[in-house]
Amino acid sequence: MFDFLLSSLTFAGIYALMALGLNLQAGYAGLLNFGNIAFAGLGAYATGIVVQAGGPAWAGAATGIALAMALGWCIARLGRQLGSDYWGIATLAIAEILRTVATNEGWLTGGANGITSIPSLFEGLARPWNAVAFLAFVLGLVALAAWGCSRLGSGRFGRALRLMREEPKLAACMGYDLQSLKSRAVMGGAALTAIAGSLYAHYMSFAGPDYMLAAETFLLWTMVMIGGLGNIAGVLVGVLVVQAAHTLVPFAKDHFQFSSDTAGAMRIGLIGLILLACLLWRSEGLVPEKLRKIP
Amino acid sequence: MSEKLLHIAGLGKAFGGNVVLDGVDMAVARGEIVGLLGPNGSGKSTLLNIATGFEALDRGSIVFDGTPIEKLAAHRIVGRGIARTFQLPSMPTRMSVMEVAMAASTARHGVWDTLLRPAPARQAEQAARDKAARLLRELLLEPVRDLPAAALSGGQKKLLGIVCALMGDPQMLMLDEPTAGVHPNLRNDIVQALLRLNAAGMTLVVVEHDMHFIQSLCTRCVVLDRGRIVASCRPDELASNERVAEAYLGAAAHQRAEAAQEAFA
Amino acid sequence: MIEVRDVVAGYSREVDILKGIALDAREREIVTLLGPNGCGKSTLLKTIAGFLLPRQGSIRLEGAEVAQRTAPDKVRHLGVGFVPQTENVFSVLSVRENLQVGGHYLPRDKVAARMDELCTLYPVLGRKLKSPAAALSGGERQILALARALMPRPRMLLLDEPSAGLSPKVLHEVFDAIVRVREQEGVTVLMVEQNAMEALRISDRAYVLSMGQVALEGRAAELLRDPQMRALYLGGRTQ
Amino acid sequence: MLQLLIDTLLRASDLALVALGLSTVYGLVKFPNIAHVQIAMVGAYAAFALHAAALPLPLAIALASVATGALALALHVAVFQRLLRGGPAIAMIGSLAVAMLIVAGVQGFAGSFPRMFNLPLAQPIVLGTARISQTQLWAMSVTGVLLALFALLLFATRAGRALRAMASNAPLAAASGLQAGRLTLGVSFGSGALAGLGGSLLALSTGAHVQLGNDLLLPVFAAAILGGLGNPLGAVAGAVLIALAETLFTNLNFGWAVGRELAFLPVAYIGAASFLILLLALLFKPYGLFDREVRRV
Amino acid sequence: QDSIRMGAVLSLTGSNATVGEDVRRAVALAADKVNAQGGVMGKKFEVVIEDSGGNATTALNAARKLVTVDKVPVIIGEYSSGITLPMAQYIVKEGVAHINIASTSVKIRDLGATSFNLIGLENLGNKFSAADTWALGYRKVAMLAPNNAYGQGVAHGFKEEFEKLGGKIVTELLYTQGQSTYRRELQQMARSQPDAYIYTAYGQESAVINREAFELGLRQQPWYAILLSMSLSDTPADIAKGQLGMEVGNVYGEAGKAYAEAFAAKYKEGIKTSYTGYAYDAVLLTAAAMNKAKSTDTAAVQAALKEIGKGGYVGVTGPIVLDAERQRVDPPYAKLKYDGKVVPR
Ligand SMILES: Nc1ncnc2c1ncn2[C@@H]1O[C@H](COP(=O)(O)OP(=O)(O)OP(=O)(O)O)[C@@H](O)[C@H]1O
Ligand SMILES: Nc1ncnc2c1ncn2[C@@H]1O[C@H](COP(=O)(O)OP(=O)(O)OP(=O)(O)O)[C@@H](O)[C@H]1O
Ligand SMILES: CC(C)C[C@H](N)C(=O)O
Ligand SMILES: [Mg+2]
Ligand SMILES: [Mg+2]
Repeated sequence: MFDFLLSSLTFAGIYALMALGLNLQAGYAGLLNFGNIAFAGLGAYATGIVVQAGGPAWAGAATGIALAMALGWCIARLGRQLGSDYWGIATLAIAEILRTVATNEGWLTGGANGITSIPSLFEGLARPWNAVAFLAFVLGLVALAAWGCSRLGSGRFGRALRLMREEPKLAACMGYDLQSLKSRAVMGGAALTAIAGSLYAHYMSFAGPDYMLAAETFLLWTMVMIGGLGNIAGVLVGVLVVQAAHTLVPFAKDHFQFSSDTAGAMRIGLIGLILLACLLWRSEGLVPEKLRKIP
Repeated sequence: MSEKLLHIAGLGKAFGGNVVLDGVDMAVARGEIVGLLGPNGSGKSTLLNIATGFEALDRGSIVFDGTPIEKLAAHRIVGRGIARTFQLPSMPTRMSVMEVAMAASTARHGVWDTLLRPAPARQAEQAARDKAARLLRELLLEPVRDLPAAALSGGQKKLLGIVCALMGDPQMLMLDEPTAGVHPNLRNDIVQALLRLNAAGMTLVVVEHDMHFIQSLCTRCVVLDRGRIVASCRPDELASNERVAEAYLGAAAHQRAEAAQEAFA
Repeated sequence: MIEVRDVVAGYSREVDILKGIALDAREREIVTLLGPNGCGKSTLLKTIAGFLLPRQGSIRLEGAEVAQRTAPDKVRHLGVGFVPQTENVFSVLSVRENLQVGGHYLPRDKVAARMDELCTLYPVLGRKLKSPAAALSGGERQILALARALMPRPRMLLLDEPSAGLSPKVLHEVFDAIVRVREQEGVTVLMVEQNAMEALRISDRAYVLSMGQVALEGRAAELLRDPQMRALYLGGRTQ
Repeated sequence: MLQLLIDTLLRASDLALVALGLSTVYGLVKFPNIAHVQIAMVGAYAAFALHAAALPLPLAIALASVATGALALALHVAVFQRLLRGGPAIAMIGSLAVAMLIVAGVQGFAGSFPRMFNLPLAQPIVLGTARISQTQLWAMSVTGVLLALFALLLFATRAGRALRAMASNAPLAAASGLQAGRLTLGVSFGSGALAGLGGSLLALSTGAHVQLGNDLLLPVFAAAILGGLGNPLGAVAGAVLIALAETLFTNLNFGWAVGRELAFLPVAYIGAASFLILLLALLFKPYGLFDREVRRV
Repeated sequence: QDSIRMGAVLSLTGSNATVGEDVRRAVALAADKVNAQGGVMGKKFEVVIEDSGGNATTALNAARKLVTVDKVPVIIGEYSSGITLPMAQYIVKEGVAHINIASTSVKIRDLGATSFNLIGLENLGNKFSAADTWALGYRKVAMLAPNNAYGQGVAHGFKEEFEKLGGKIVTELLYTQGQSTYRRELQQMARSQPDAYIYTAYGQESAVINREAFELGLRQQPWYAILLSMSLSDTPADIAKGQLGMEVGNVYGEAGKAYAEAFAAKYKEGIKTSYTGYAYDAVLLTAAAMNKAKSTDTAAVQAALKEIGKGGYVGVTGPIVLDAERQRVDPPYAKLKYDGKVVPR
């Protein structure tokens, strides 16, 4: 049970990093990135490839972050003139293209089989302690990211992003370079998400094209929306709620003796239900973004 | 009065065959307050949009403070010292009035500055806060400073637009109908505020339809009609200019203008 | 014609914007609402038009209680025409289509004739029938918005700052047109204006609002003459 | 050549009806409804169930689309109308939730095995070198006729104009006396019915299965975006373009270039190809290929 | 604890839900059978089934729950290699036994000390089908397979084996799953004018492929399905008619027949995919091992599994013999054809 809890929390932490990355783009800057998971994919694959080639873990993560930020820069460029819905779908398309490449370029990515046997971090430690160390490491990163994000959000840069999110024209006439704001927001989000992707690859010992399924991005969106778009605490709450629901379904099934089709349906349905209920009754999320009062 | 701050030459613009600006030449000297007048649809806003980089021009040149700016993006032009307001202002729903005003300050907004907040960044923030508070007070927006900016009434949004433009200490301010929908009493306050800014060295270009406003503010008026400049004169000469009277003020303008003058005498 | 009593309304539950307003407009009258920015003029107009349902109070149109009826209903069945302060045209539709939508409930054969009438009244529109409304200048929009509302020959017009952004010439044309519409079609007009001097000139009566309440009311001519009134509300401060 | 055309049209008609409904709803209420493709999936199951209950196929399909229309209507009233108060992003994520619930519901109810229509096997019609089956011919004609009708409805009738007015500015439409409620309901019903029809026609060859909606999601969105969201006929054109791109991609022989008899681009990239087209198109026409809206500063 | 448990991770939702559900039925049937014979060590026997949702994370989570909460000694599953590999790696790392019942990637071999495998992996399957098609006289063939771990393995492996025999692959296509039509792919294959079409596809997709191949007139050439019963599971009989193919052995001998009948009797439907037999065997094998070890400790059960694997246990998929690497020796394959239903040829 302890192990299970550890791993659930570790997953939650990893997803929290991704969700914070998404929030930086979607919550602050209003960029509907539906391809966010591509950054995680880059992080995971970079880790897989570098580590398999004998490189150290940090080099894998760094490569992943660099690649993701480069991709982020390109995506933001693409956003120069696209309307936000259109941009969202364009990012979705980019993630799909990347996934197709990952599935087909076997020489680099191991094809549909993916890259296996990626060593975990802290393998030197004895049994429960390696998992504990991993969790502590992840949570540390989450705390750091949350602190950074909330600092960004309430400061000058965040203000610029939020203004761009709602009134881009006004922001431009105040002298903000929207293009650079966008690039920086997306690249920041990309870096966070890529770190998470790299951790994910280590934790699962595996990197595969399924990491980049559109459904994964939707899951991130679900977390962010349940919690509260634009609010750090909200995002973290959202991650916890979704992760808890995912974790609990198998137990609920054992407890109430559901049939397998029902249990399967429940796994998808429960998240849908929570999300819908949240949206209907608390459309700004469980912890909504507050108007920031300046004394 | 001799130094030309803004120099527009041969400006032309058409939207899909519809010629909106047709060879406009116009110069604004440092320290002037120029009123840009003209019938609806004559191209005033378009001129402003082009000058501030929000719209591309078809031909012509614009020189500001000695450098050509016609190819620059909007934010770069702002950086060079031209600020503007919009004719139809829209404001964000999830930012407070104060925040919007603060956002308009031109202090740096780097990621690292925001993240690490070194002393200079903190001081800049404090300065911006003081300035925003002062401007809001001057334009009677103090009571609504913590409301979402989008919840302001039409006129209040206009005022907030002016506050934003003033946050950046521009060399030149371009106002697109700053008082349409603003309460008359406040118009006088705005005139006073603008005159003060002018006295402190700011150059103004104002698009406006309210003749009282124009007359109490401007040092010179440029009248646009169907994309061409038809007059450039002192405000009090407007009513006697036939082209202007016919195209802009309307046939009965004389009597009405006089009646209005009388009423205020 | 229009009879508003003790109306309390607001956008959220907690905050009242209108705090007990009483106001009348008699048949064929032009009534102007004045007041500082944010005092609730637009809110009042929206409440009468049916976009906001009042929490309290009564609104009667031609004797019938209509406080809880919705905007489309009032427009279709009670002859109300409304021009909002902002976003008052369909920007993706052409000028022609804007007018046609305005005349959606006219009999089919009457639409074209009515459109011609309005285009002669406002030649700008005639010239731009095919262009999308989004391309219009601020003033052109204002005219289109008014014309759209006039399409179905309303009996009551609610205008939110119809003159904002109009050049003096057109402003006078618009005001003249309002007067003419009143004369020819017997319309009652309730309008919000910041151009107080101009508006009062064509109005019969006026109300001055302040903080969601009526601060002053009277005949337009008298208000125009009243120096205190001018000083406080009409911008006639000595210079 | 003819076969290429037929293949293109077949794939396009698979996507067109669903994309059309999606785009229309978007135009009206300004949010991309992710659950729309799942409604198509429900339509497929409904048509299957009715057909299995011994109804003649056309009737089964017609009833199924009425049923999905009703479903879309109910969803709109019960869910989206409320969500829309919070803005389009909320509504879009809400539609994601609804999509999950529909998938869960169908899986719980109908199980996970695909349901294949039991249709008599007829020899295809041969036109020169090209072949097309009768069912497909029917499905294509139905799609074509409906599309034409829809275009007529939208651009030549008052109701269509009212619809566009509402899409452009809902409060002002109310100020013009248009009953937002009824029109929106009508459109929701119509788009649901179109999706259901599209889904059932599709299921004639693929069968009704739980993944049907998910499989449609990306291509349908690509089509709708390519044509400009909110522009229903653009969506149809987008569907044709995507189908054409995919078909050309698989059929262009690059043998001459590499000195072999036959050489094709790898079909594994077929999906990527249509997305690439989408990206390129958006790069040059940021609001879709058929966007004519004027955006003023 | 009043019952004795083992675990299974199956794809009950997601794109392979059909297989998942079919296998779940077999697992339930097997548990019933064990209990009917008196359970394990006199106690009720139970298989805790978790959903993989068709993705690796959920599968891994499910496995984690089985290992750390339910503390089962043996876990069977998943289906697609892309999911089984990371999941099994975790299971093996925890020292728990994993029995592979459906994944065919060659990497399954290398999972490690506590992994067991009952099914023939790609390399064997490809060798078998290449030899079979060669024997049928095909020399120039077109190949169609899904673009996933399984399809890539089959396409590349078959090509290698077939070319070793001297044959030629004139087109090799990996189709994108979940399309509404595959006409374009089919036509591209037709342009290379092969002697025969070799394909493998999941039930619902191959229903579309088969129908369209028929409509395009491509059935004049022979069609050969790798994993015939999977490929034809949703294709109407009159379209499927005449196809040849091979299959990982599903049911075999007396035991197999009895199992197929019991399955049909319980679910009012026949077996749909070939993996059910392996799942059934895996459950029965586990129960037998627990009984033999008289323990539910995973190490003891593993030792017993190895022991039983030496002796040759007769399952519904035929005799099961495991080599030193815990891989099945001579996994069964069958040559089949479709003639109203799938029958041996
Ligand atoms: N993006 C555009 N596309 C097409 N036509 C446009 C566009 N922008 C402006 N126009 C047209 O150009 C002309 C001038 O518009 P502009 O907004 O500059 O007028 P204006 O002088 O500001 O008028 P007003 O005083 O009414 O605001 C108008 O006729 C308008 O229809
Ligand atoms: N949608 C809204 N939500 C919340 N508050 C609002 C909303 N619209 C207006 N308000 C508030 O209601 C008050 C009155 O607004 P209203 O628009 O009626 O003013 P107004 O008298 O028309 O002013 P103006 O002359 O500037 O147009 C303002 O203080 C404004 O902040
Ligand atoms: C069709 C199946 C044999 C696929 C297999 N389970 C795999 O993915 O490895
Ligand atoms: Mg203008
Ligand atoms: Mg107002």
